[in-house]
Amino acid sequence: MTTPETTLTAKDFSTPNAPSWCPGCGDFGILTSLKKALAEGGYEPHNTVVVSGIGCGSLLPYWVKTYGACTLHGRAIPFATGVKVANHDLNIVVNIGDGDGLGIGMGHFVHFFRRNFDMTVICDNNGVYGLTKGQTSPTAKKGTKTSSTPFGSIEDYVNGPALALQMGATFVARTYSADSPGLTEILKQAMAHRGAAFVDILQPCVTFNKQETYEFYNANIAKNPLETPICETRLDAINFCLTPHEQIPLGIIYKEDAPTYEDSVPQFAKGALRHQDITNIDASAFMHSRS
Amino acid sequence: MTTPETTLTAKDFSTPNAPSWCPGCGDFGILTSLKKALAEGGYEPHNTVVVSGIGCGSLLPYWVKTYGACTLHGRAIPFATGVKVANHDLNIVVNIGDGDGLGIGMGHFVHFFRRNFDMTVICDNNGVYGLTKGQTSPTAKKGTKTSSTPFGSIEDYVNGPALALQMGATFVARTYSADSPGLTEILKQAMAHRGAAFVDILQPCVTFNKQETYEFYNANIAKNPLETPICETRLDAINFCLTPHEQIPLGIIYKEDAPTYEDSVPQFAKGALRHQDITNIDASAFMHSRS
Amino acid sequence: MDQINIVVGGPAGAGIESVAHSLALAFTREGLHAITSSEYENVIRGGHSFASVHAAEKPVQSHQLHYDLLIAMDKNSILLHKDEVDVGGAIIYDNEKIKVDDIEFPEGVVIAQVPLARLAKEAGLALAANVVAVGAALAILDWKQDAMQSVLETIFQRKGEEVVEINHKALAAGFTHVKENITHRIDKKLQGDETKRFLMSGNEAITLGCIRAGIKFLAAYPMTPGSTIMTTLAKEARNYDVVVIHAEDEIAAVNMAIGAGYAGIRAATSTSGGGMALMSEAMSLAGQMEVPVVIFNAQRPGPSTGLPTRTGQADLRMAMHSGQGDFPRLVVAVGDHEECVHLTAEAFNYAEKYQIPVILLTEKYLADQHRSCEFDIADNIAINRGKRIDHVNDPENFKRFADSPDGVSVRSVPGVKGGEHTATSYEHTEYGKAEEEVPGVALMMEKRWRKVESLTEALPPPKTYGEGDDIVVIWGATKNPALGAQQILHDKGFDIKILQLQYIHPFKTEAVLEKIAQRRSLIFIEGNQSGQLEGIFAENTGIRPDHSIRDYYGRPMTAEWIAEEIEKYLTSLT
Amino acid sequence: MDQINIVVGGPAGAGIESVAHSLALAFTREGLHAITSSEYENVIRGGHSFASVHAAEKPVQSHQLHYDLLIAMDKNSILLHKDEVDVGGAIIYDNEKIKVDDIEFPEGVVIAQVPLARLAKEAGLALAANVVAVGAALAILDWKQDAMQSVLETIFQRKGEEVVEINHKALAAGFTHVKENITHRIDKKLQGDETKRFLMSGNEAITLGCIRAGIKFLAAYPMTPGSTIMTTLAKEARNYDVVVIHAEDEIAAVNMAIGAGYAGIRAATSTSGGGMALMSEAMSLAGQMEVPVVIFNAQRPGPSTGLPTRTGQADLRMAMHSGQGDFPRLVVAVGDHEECVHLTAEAFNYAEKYQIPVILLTEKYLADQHRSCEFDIADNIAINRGKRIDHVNDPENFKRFADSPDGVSVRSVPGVKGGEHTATSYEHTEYGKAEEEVPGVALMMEKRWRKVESLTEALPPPKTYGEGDDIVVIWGATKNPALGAQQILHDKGFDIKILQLQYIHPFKTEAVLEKIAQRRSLIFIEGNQSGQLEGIFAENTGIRPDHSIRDYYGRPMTAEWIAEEIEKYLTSLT
Ligand SMILES: Cc1ncc(C[n+]2csc(CCOP(=O)(O)OP(=O)(O)O)c2C)c(N)n1
Ligand SMILES: Cc1ncc(C[n+]2csc(CCOP(=O)(O)OP(=O)(O)O)c2C)c(N)n1
Ligand code: SF4
Ligand code: SF4
Ligand SMILES: [Mg+2]
Ligand SMILES: [Mg+2]
Repeated sequence: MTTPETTLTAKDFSTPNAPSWCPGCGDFGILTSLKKALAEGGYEPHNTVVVSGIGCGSLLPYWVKTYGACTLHGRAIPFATGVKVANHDLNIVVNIGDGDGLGIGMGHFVHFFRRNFDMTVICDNNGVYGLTKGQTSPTAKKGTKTSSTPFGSIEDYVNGPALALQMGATFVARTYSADSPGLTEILKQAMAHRGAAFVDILQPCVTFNKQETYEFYNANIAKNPLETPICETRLDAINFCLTPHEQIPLGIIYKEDAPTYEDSVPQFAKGALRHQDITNIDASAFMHSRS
Repeated sequence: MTTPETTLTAKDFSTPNAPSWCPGCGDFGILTSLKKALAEGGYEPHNTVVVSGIGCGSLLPYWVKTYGACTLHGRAIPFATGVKVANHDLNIVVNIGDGDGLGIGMGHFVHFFRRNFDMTVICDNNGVYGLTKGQTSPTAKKGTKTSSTPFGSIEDYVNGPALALQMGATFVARTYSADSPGLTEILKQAMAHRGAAFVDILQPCVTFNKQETYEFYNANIAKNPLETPICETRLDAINFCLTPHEQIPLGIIYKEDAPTYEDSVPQFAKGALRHQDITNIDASAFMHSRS
Repeated sequence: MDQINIVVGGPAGAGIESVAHSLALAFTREGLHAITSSEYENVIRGGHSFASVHAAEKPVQSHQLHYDLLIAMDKNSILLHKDEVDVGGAIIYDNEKIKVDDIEFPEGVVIAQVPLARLAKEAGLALAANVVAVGAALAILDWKQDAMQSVLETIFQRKGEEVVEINHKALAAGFTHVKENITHRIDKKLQGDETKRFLMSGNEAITLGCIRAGIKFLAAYPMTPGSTIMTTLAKEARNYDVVVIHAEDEIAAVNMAIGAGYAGIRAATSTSGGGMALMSEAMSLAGQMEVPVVIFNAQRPGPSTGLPTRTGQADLRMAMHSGQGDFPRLVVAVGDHEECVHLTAEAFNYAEKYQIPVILLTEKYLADQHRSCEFDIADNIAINRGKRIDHVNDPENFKRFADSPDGVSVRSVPGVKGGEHTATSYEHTEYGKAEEEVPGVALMMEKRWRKVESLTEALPPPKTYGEGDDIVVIWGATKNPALGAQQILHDKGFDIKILQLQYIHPFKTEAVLEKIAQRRSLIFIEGNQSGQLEGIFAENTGIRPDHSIRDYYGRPMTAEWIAEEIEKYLTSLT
Repeated sequence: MDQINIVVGGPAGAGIESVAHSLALAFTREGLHAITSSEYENVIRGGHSFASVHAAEKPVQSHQLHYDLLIAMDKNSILLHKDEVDVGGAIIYDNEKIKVDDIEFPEGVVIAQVPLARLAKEAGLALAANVVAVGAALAILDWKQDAMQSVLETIFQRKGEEVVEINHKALAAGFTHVKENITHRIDKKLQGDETKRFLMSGNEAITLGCIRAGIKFLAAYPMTPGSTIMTTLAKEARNYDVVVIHAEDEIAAVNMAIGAGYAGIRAATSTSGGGMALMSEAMSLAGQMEVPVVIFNAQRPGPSTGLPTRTGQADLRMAMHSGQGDFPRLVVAVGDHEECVHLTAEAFNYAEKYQIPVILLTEKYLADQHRSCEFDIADNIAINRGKRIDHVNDPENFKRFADSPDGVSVRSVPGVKGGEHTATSYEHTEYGKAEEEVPGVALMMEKRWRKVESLTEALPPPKTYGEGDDIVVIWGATKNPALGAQQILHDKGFDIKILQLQYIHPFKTEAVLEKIAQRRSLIFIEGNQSGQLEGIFAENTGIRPDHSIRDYYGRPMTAEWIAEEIEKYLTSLT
């Protein structure tokens, strides 16, 4: 990352258009904190890429003045992986929805953390498919009644942080869209972390989720200090995530220094691939080895 | 399950054609044990369906004289789910490969265990993509060199049993294709289990996997008694799977009685959907409710 | 024919569609024929959406973009729709909320100021401003409140007496306010008949078709505008013993449906273009395995995510060619509600008779459009399950994929004793075992291809409407607007013949050629950019159109626009 | 032209393909032109596979199914191929392993009994029976051992001197055995020239094209016969600073490639039909987002898993129509090794110049076929990266998707200051923000469509070979067999003109019409059942073929067969 010439503020990451989310939507908080974290983290618009899938939360790139991509439902992670390969100097934030990233995108989610690319995945976790009008998402608790499961869902819910941990994520946190300072700080740490980070963001959908409301979260969350991770080992962290808690614990659950994917690929050592000259590549060795 | 009129033997589950696997392939052991388990478990050919994806191991249905389907690479689980919905009286065995089920099919694998359909998923786990000539599979250890990762794989391997457990599998076991009695017994128990069972089968690929050979396994496995599961709680079981062991533990890792998907859907209570008469369905209530 | 045309506009979340729906239901209950049409943006709240209701004594052909009455729930709606109000019409808006000083209203239109928000609050529910507006609308139309009162009861009864009461009050408040303060009336003198009808959307009609066809399983993943097939059927699941699974993705959904089809029940999946793209590989599986499956695609404009809440017709070629290799499949496109019911039922029949995947294309316009329907709409549906057996005589020699003159083999499903076999995605023998040798491959390739021939033979010829030397070829929901245009053109002295292709692939070339044998010109109307049907037509007949009319901006075509476009062309000919 | 034709048959795992490959390489080193062709089953060991080598003093057009020499590694191979041996030819087999009492050998063919297994064991490696056979073959051909010895060195050097030694011994054992025991010789009197050449397969040629085009990233998932593009490039990754990721599935692979394309490097994915089916949705994404990406599909016969190890041409329509909605894309089909290199490089150029997905179709026959190539094969490749900028002058007004006469906009990629924008799968404005209104939608739809026009304009006209009034239209790897057929027919007094379509979609109608303006008959040869190119041709030109030749059984067509088929038809005309 190059250091910006001047100090930027959240405003420098704003676009003129106003977000189209429902008034009160938790996504506003995520947008605000992300812009703040980008500014405070010293990132620059042109060296940052926000990649999303499709969903309410996934509209976010429209309103961050960086490079951005609203890709396909469930495919933000592989798309962003390609961006990273092209230019591993970029700060890449992948914004997935709970339906997007943990429903249709589950295969990519799981395999992504096995690689430990230096990227930050944040999940707008609202328990519903917001943009398609409120069907049951994979993080919705068993028994949830929505238009797609009018008699109550029969599936157990997906625990994103526990799953990311099991697959090898090297930074895992859970936070809450309305906890602006906590969210901002966690996003900063996640982006600063070298390796694959996962941030699960509890995000009230005021329109379709009548269970996990602001009131509910305000009464049922427990914030942990952000100086050190809650757990010291990966196994502890998995246990922590899978153990029921009185209050939903927020904070940095686990963090680990480990070689990134980029570290293991010498091709990256010469600098971003996108800067390489390709005008006249000499392939004679390829041919000679076959003669 | 209806009880068979006469007692069947493994032979009754054999087809005339000989399997086309490489001589010595671990898949032979799986085929033999499966036929034995079907016979000893009292299943009948016409009430059993073996559904596979695409891969070496996935050719298995050709050589079991039951109903069978060689579907698409990675899609055995959803296909089999449809079979179950159509006729939940059937005994359904889903045969996935490690590339098939845990690579391309990962999303289905994860979501399947959230539902707890009464089906048995067995994985021919050979650490390679056999049928496409030996590329690195998701269960291959980091650093594995094959034609697709000639400089060593950079991804952490996938731990199938731990993952199935985390997603809610109600029966999880690991066994070895060359341990015929153990494999047969586990398959019997898995099929008898009411709920979603996962059996990870260590299966030597004699052609492409030069690490995890018969010699290697014979020297590095530790069999546990099959009378009771190794772990008593799901969390213990996850920890057990994720903790490194001197020897690879084989046995039934965890087992739990829980309501199946079918139990929660009253539509199934009247018997297999496929037996319902559909010749003249009266839809007037649908129309009247809109008048 | 006299017709009431009402449009209501406002932000998403303001109950725009429910106003249109409740008005349409009220008109239906009064014995009129109503349709709705709606436009909304890809936002859950805010933005601009609008919906219209069109009611008459006879079935309404298609929506139009000019109205007797505009109910404006925000200022934007006044600005966007005021010029669409016909002379003699009226605009209802909340004069206490919206400042209109800077708005130039069209002449000859009455401005009906109704304090919607205040009256709603006074009735006891601020959210009921839209109900107040409905009351006002009824009064301006010189209509009675009765039917609407009963509609409100239907809608709100599950929320309790009190809520019904409040809504009745809100309705009455709007009604009375107009009666007392506004003298202008729009008098359309419509008289309903005694026939009882019901109101349903195109996707509900498809769901009805599914139910009547004996569907037992729908696996789907939400995707606008296809989702309402899943959600409608999910609600009915226990009434009709259907299992509905909201799958983890479209690939799972279609493979679940195929598994169920293999195991002997009627199964389907519903989606839109992007979801169907993901089903590509599985279509080929169903083709190779000879498993019946029905795939509903409610089209919206692409490419890619495109315009998720708009209408279009650009997935036809994808429906025909998704999936590797050549295999038999059927692509059907529905034109109206009645076709939604019947062609859906037929889709299941063809799927089972020919053991093939059937793709049924609808489109957002029709999917969301509500229409008054007759109770006999789902009559005359025959179930044909094809060559199924429940008993196998000679198990040793049972050939699941036996060669046969029509390419269709007798089918056993799990549970049937002696019918055990492997269904496989590989090329196979008649028994279902792996086959790689040329004669065996040829046998199966040609057997399957014979299904294309027998299916083509069996398909009904294309539909035509009216007579004329200028033939207009259409597909899908362009049907009603085109029929409307035909009438308009007739009134102007132009007689066109409309050729509607319902069963598009395989293409019934001879039958089509017969229908167009006598012609002066051939005109194609399509909701896509590349002229997909034109290409298919040319591919099969060698005939290219004389004139192409295409609209690919995401909005449904109106009868007026089509008539105008055709008239322009026909005039240029003479 | 004199030509050596050798076939080796046996079970998978017996080193069939390496025999063919090493012979071809030896002939190449001796200055001859060689090609190989191979057929294997969908098993890793066992079954029946065979491979042939064809060598001559001039480039060999195509493989043939009759040989001078059969090397039979098992009995089955004798049975299957003995009648394909020409009079004067020979059959080498292991007389100590195979009982041939019940075999009726063809007349005029020499039976060369060589104890392959024993000699191999004596040489020190039971596995080297195939090397013994090669030695025997060389002796019968009256050839020297030198080149083959050097080939064995090349192959086995990384296993150490000792292994090389053993192989040399095995080779000599076979050679000597024939010299001492068998008198018959096949004398083809071929003399190589002094030019140094190298041997590569079609997929290696594509990989070479990728490298020369400056590929930086290949994300792929294994699928026969596409996998060897990935594995070949993976091996070269560190030599050419390319990243190769074996992705979790094809959907990930193509989306990774698109992400990389968006971020400014040349990226691709390789697969076969089933994998490409899964990429359907992403193709539409690239179309809408205007991101360059190249997709290689090495075709094999479907439908579905079909015949995974055989050849076919049935994914053309899928390549053209996968993905929802209408969007610009380019579909290219390669005909030979040289085209594999050059059209691959062009694929990257077109992808970047027009900011579109490009699908390059090859097929198993060509993908696996090795051919002696000249070292200048990858010369004359120009890199054109299209409208890229590294500096934005007016960041406030930077329109990533600016309208333009050719439909192509100036492109910035992450890292370029002032070029920040959102690339989106939704319909959008010139800036990349969401757009739903009709004028904005029209602007972008039409801008993108203009790329179809400018691209069509820019594409080269189709290729023709020879002159004649009977025009034979082909695509893909039918090229060489068709050229071979042309020669055969010429020798029989029939002159045909071959029209090869490399760039198939968009279709360059005018240019094609020009090439076929003067004709007696139009004949199509295709490796699929439905006549996909025929349909495309008719769709665009309104012209349907006079005669269709189709082979969809999974085996490559030979020049002989094509010539025969065409001759039959032409004879019927007169
Ligand atoms: C392949 C595909 N399937 C379905 C859809 C329709 N779709 C759009 S957004 C969405 C769900 C969004 O849910 P989530 O990811 O939780 O995001 P949210 O809207 O709740 O923020 C779906 C199913 C799509 N765009 N593409
Ligand atoms: C969509 C798709 N992609 C790729 C393939 C090619 N393919 C066939 S088998 C296979 C891998 C098999 O590996 P695994 O599942 O581990 O089974 P094994 O052969 O090792 O038993 C692949 C990639 C395919 N058939 N379909
Ligand atoms: S529907 Fe829910 S998630 Fe979507 S914008 Fe509205 S409140 Fe937010
Ligand atoms: S390649 Fe490996 S997995 Fe496949 S059949 Fe051979 S030994 Fe078995
Ligand atoms: Mg969500
Ligand atoms: Mg494997």
